[in-house]
Amino acid sequence: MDISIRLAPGLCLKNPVLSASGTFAYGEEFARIFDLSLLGGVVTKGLSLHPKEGNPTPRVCETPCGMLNAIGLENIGADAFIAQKLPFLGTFDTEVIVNFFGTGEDEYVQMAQKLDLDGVSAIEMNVSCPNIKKGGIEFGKDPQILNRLVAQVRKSTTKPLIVKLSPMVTHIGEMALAAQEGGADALTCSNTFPAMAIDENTCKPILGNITGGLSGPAIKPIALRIVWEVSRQVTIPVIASGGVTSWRDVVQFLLAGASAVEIGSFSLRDPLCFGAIIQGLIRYMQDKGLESITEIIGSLKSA
Amino acid sequence: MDISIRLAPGLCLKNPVLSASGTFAYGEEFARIFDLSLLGGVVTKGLSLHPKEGNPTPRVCETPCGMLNAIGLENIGADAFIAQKLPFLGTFDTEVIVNFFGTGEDEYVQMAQKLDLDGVSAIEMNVSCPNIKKGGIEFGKDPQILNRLVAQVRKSTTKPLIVKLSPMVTHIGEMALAAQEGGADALTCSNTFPAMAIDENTCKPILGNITGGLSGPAIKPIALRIVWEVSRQVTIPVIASGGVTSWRDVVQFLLAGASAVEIGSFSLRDPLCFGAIIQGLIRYMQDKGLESITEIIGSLKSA
Amino acid sequence: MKDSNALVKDNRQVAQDTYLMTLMCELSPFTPGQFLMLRLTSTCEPFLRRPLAILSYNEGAVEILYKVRGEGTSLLAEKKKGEELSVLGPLGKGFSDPRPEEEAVYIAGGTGLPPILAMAERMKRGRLIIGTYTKDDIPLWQRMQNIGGVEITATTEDGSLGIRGVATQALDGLLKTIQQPCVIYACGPTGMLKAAASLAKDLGARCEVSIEERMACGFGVCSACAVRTTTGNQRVCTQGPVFDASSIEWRQ
Amino acid sequence: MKDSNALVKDNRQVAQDTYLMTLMCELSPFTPGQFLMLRLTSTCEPFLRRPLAILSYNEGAVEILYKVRGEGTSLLAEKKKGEELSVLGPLGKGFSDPRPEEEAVYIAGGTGLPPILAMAERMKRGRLIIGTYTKDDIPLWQRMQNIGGVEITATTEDGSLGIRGVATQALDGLLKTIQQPCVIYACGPTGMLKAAASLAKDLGARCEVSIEERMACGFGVCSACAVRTTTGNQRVCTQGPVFDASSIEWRQ
Ligand SMILES: Cc1cc2nc3c(=O)[nH]c(=O)nc-3n(C[C@H](O)[C@H](O)[C@H](O)COP(=O)(O)OP(=O)(O)OC[C@H]3O[C@@H](n4cnc5c(N)ncnc54)[C@H](O)[C@@H]3O)c2cc1C
Ligand SMILES: Cc1cc2nc3c(=O)[nH]c(=O)nc-3n(C[C@H](O)[C@H](O)[C@H](O)COP(=O)(O)OP(=O)(O)OC[C@H]3O[C@@H](n4cnc5c(N)ncnc54)[C@H](O)[C@@H]3O)c2cc1C
Ligand SMILES: Cc1cc2nc3c(=O)[nH]c(=O)nc-3n(C[C@H](O)[C@H](O)[C@H](O)COP(=O)(O)O)c2cc1C
Ligand SMILES: Cc1cc2nc3c(=O)[nH]c(=O)nc-3n(C[C@H](O)[C@H](O)[C@H](O)COP(=O)(O)O)c2cc1C
Ligand code: FES
Ligand code: FES
Repeated sequence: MDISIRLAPGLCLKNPVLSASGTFAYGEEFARIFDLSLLGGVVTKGLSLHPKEGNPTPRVCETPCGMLNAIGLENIGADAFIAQKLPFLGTFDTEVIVNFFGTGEDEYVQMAQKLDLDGVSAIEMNVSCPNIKKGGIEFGKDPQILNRLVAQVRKSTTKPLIVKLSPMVTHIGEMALAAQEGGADALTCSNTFPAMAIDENTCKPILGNITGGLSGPAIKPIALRIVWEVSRQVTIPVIASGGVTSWRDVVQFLLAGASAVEIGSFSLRDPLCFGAIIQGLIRYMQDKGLESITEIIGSLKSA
Repeated sequence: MDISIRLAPGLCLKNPVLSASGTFAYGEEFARIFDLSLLGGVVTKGLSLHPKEGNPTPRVCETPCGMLNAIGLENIGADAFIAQKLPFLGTFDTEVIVNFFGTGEDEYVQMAQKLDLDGVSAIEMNVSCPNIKKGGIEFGKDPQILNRLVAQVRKSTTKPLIVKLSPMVTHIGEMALAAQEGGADALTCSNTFPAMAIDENTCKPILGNITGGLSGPAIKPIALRIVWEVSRQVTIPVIASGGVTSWRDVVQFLLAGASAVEIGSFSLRDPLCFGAIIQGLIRYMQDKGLESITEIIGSLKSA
Repeated sequence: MKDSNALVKDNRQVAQDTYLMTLMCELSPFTPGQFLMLRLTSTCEPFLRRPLAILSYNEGAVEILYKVRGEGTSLLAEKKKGEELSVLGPLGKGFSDPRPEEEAVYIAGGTGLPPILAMAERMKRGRLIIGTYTKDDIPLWQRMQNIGGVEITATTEDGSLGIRGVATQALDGLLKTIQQPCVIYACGPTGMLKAAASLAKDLGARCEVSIEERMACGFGVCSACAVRTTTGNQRVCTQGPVFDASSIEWRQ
Repeated sequence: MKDSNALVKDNRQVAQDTYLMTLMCELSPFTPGQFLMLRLTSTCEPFLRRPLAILSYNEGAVEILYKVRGEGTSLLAEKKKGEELSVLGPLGKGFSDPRPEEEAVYIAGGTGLPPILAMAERMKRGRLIIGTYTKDDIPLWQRMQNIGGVEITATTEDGSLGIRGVATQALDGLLKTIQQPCVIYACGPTGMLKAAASLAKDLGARCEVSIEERMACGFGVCSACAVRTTTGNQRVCTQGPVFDASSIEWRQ
C-alpha cells in the first residue's frame, strides 16, 4: 500500500499527515514523546527575520469545540532557527517545512532567500499578516497584492513554495488562483478565523490582543468547504488545515481534494494523536481495498 | 430596571432577546410551549414571493458544537404567510419581524411592498442569496450591489428595515456601511458560514445540497468579533446572531456593541431557553446594579 | 409535547449493538409511532438531540430500543442508572388503529422495530414480521413471542433464524394467505417501506409507513425533515413520522 | 512527561468550592511546583486540557487539590470513582530545595496552596502562611497541622481564623522575626507574588514564585504562557511555573 504523496518537484511526503505551524514549535518537545520520523512532515512555528516577542497575555482561550490564539507570532528569528533548530530537525527522516512571514515584501523575500538551505524541504508562507505599506491590509486579503508577493518570493528561492491562505475572504477561489499564478507549488487551506472572546464579569476581552484566531474542530466544516472549493479551482496540490482530530477527518479532507493534512490545535490536547491517525488511515485503506492514497484525493462522489 | 431597547423609529423591543429566522418557523409550534409575549420579538422563517420547496434531504447535519443546514429557504410564500400566519402572531404582545429574500432586485422590492402591513413591526432582509442577473454572486458579497439593493427596498416600505449580513466576506465593515448608506435602520450580524460535511464511509457529502450553512456555538467567537467590528463602524443598531446559548452570551454580544440578540440553533436543542436567558440577563443587571440595558451596549472595557 | 428531565432506570444490551433503556419521566399518553427527542449531554457537544421512537410508556417509565450507530447512540449506550437526560415528547403523529374488519400486518426492518413492536403490543392482534441480517440482530425475541394474539415471523438474510431472505418477501407470502382486508404497518429502511407500499397497493390494502429523516428540532420549526408527498413537502417530525404510504412520493 | 490514563479513586469536597481528587496512574517522580495537564472528556468539549499542580504522588496515587472556577473544574468536581481521565505530566520545573543554612518560608494565597503544601510536606521544616478570604476557604487544615516540623500560620481577610489581614502582611511580620538567611516559596495571586518578591528583595532573601498563566498545551509548543523576565519571554509551562522572583518583570 502506498500512502506517500508528491506535493511538488522534490517534495514527496511519506504520508499525508503533517504538524501545523505554531502548535509544534520547532519539533524538540514532540521529539521527546514520539519519533518525528513517523510524520509526513514537520511544519515549524512561523519565523521572521528578527526574533519577535509576541502579544501580551492571555494569549489563548477556549471556545466551544475550539480555541482562540493571539500569540502574536512570537518566534526566535531566522538566524537562531537556522543555527539552533534546523540541524536537530535534520536528524529525522521527515520533511521539514519552514513557515515564515514578513511585515513587508522585503522581509518575505529576505526570508525566502535565507531559508534556501539544505535541510529545508519546503517553505510555507503565512500571508495572514498586515502589509504595512498598504495601510495595514493583510497580504492574504487582496488577490493583486497576494499575487505580486508570491511572485517576488517565488523568484527568491529554489525550494518548493507553499502559500497558506487566510480563510476570511469573499472569494477564496480568487485568492487561490492569485497564489497559483504567482508561482506557488501548493496551497495550505487555511489559517485561523479572526474571532474574539469576552468575559462578562470583568466586561473585558479575554485575550490581551482583544481579537485572536479561531481554530479547532469548530471550524472544520468551513475548512472542508474551502478545501473542496479551492481544490476544484486550482491545479496545484492543496494541504488542508482546520480542525482535524481523527483519521476520519483526514479521509474527509482527502475526499474533498486535499493532498495532505496539517494537525494543529488538536495536537495540543492530544500530543500522541499523530501515530493513531496515520494508523487509522492505513486501516481505512485496507478496509476499502485501496492501493494508493491518491485514489482517495478528490474522489468525493455526488450526493 | 429597563431592559427595553429602541432599534428604529417605531421599533422598540421590550427586551433584547429575539428568535432567529428559520429556527422558529412562523411561531405556532413555539406558542404551544411558551407565551411568545415574553420575547422582545419574533423573527419569522425567510419568505419569498412564491412558496418554495427547498433542497433535497438530508438538510441538516451535526458538527462539533454546531450544525449545518441546507433547507434551501423552503417557505409557504408571502401570501399564505399574510393570510394564515400573520394574524396569529398579532395576538401576542411582541414585535413581529418578517425575514424575506428574493432571487432578484424585483422580488426584494415586491416583498417589501407586500409586507408593508399592519401587524408587521419590521422587515429583515436576508442578502445571502445569489443575484441571478449578476451571474450568481450573492447580494451580500459586493458592497455596491448591496447598497443598491438596500436603497431600492428602502424606497418600497415604510417599515423599519433590518439588513442581515453574510459573514464570509473580506471586509465586513464595508458591507455594513454599504447597507447603512442604502438606508438600513439596523443590521443583523450575521448569517451562517458556508461549510460542508462528508461521510467517509459512503464518500459522499452528507447534505443533499453538498454545502450548507454552519451555525451554533462553534461560530460564536467569530460572530462576536464581527459584531464588535461592525458596531464600531456604523451608527445604526446591530442585532447579533451566531451561537447564542445563554444569558452570558447575550451580555457578551451587548458588550461588543449589539443592541439585541437572536437565538437560532440553540432553540432547536432547548426550545425553552428563551425565558431562562431573559431571566439570567435581568439577574446579571441586578447583580451589577445596572438601571438600563443601554448601559451594557458597547461598554466593553479595554483589555 | 413537554421538555422533561428523565432519570435512567435501566440500560442494557439486548442484541448486537442494540440497547433497551428505561427512563423515568412523566409523559402524556402516546400513540405507537410517536417519538422523543433526547438531549444527551449538558455541554453543547453533541449539539443536536436524537430522535428515538417510544417503545412503551407505563406509569412514568418509558422504554426506548436503540441501535448504536454513531456518536450520539454511543453516548446513550454508556449512560448508567441514575444519570439524567432531557426528553422532549411525545412528538409527531403515530399509527392509526386497524379497523375492526382489518387484519393487522406489522413489518419491521432493522432499527424499525420499536414503533412496530409498540403497535403490536398495543393491539394484541395480527401478524408481525421482523427482518434482520442475522439472528443476533433481533432484540426482544422472547418478549415478542409473549404478545398474546400476535403471530411472529422472523426473516434473516443469512438464514440463521426463521425464513432466509428479506422481510418483504415474507410479507408477500403472508399477504397471499390472508383473505380479509389488511392494513400494513411498516417501519425500516426506505427500500423496505417502498416494497411494502407497492405490495399494499397491488392488494388495495391500507399501508402506514413510519419514515426516518435527519432531524434537527423534532417539533416542526426548522424544516429539516421534509418528505415529498402527493400534496407537496410534509414535515416528518410533525405531520409524520407515520404517513399513509400512498401519499409518499418515493425517491428514485 | 507521559500521557497516561488515570482512574479516579476519590474526589471529595474539602473546603468552599474546593475538592481533593486522588487519581491512580503511573508518574515519574515529581518536584513540588510541577503540574499535570488533565483532559476532562472524550468529546472535544471542553477542548483544552486544564493545568493542575501535583499535591502528592505516592505508589501510583496522585493527589490534586482544585477550586471550582469555570466549566472545566465543574466537570472535574462531578467525576465519580472509577471514571477515567487522561493525564499528561509531570510538567514544568518545580521548586529548588532550601539550602541547609536557609530557613524555608512558604506562602500560599487562594488556589496557590497545592504546590506550596507539596513543598512543605516534602521538606518537613520551615514556616507556612496560608491566606484566604475566610475560614471556610482553607482546605486540609488538619493535614497541614500534621506536617512535623512546619509551623502553620493562617490569615483571613475577615478574621474568621488566624490573623485578620492578607498573607503578605503576615509574611512581613514573620520575616522580621527570623534571624538566619531565608528562602521564600510563594504561589498565589500576582499581587501576592509581587509583594513577596519585594519583601524578599528588601531582605536580600532568595524567593521562588510559581506563576499561573493561561495555557493551551502545557508542554512548550504553543507559546501561550509567556512571562516577561529579565532575559526576555519565558514559557511558564516548561521554563516555569517556578521562577526566581528576581527574574520576573512584573506587569504594571
Ligand atoms: C422519528 C424517528 C424515530 C427513530 N427511532 C429510532 C429508534 O427507536 N431506535 C433506533 O435505533 N433508531 C431510531 N431512529 C434513528 C436514530 O435517530 C439515529 O440512529 C440516531 O439519531 C443516530 O445518531 P448517532 O449520533 O448515533 O449517529 P450519527 O453519528 O449522527 O449518524 C450515524 C448515522 O445515523 C443516521 N442518522 C443520524 N441522525 C439521524 C436522524 N436524526 N434521523 C435518522 N437517522 C439519522 C445517519 O444515517 C447517519 O449516517 C429514529 C429516527 C427517527 C427520525
Ligand atoms: C501551572 C498551573 C498550576 C495550577 N494548579 C492549580 C491547582 O493546583 N489548583 C487549582 O485550583 N488551580 C490550579 N491552577 C488554575 C487552574 O488551571 C484553573 O483554575 C482552571 O484551568 C480553570 O478552568 P475552568 O474550566 O474551571 O475555568 P474557565 O472557565 O476556563 O476559566 C475560569 C477562570 O479560571 C482562570 N483560568 C482559566 N484557565 C486557566 C489556565 N489555563 N491557567 C490559569 N488560570 C486559568 C481564568 O482566570 C478564568 O477567568 C493552575 C494553573 C496553572 C497554570
Ligand atoms: C497557538 C497557535 C499558533 C499558531 N501559529 C501560527 C503561525 O505562526 N503561523 C501560521 O501560519 N499559522 C499558525 N497557526 C495556525 C495553525 O497552523 C492552523 O492553520 C490553524 O490553527 C487551523 O488548524 P487547527 O484547527 O488544526 O489548529 C497557529 C495556531 C495556533 C492554535
Ligand atoms: C435550520 C435553519 C434555517 C435558517 N433559515 C434562515 C432563513 O430562512 N433566513 C435567514 O436569514 N437566516 C436563516 N438561518 C440563519 C439563522 O437565522 C441564524 O442567523 C444563524 O443560524 C446563526 O445563529 P445561531 O447560531 O443562533 O443559529 C437559518 C438557520 C438555521 C439553523
Ligand atoms: S426536524 Fe425540524 S421541522 Fe422536522
Ligand atoms: S502552554 Fe503551550 S507553550 Fe506553555
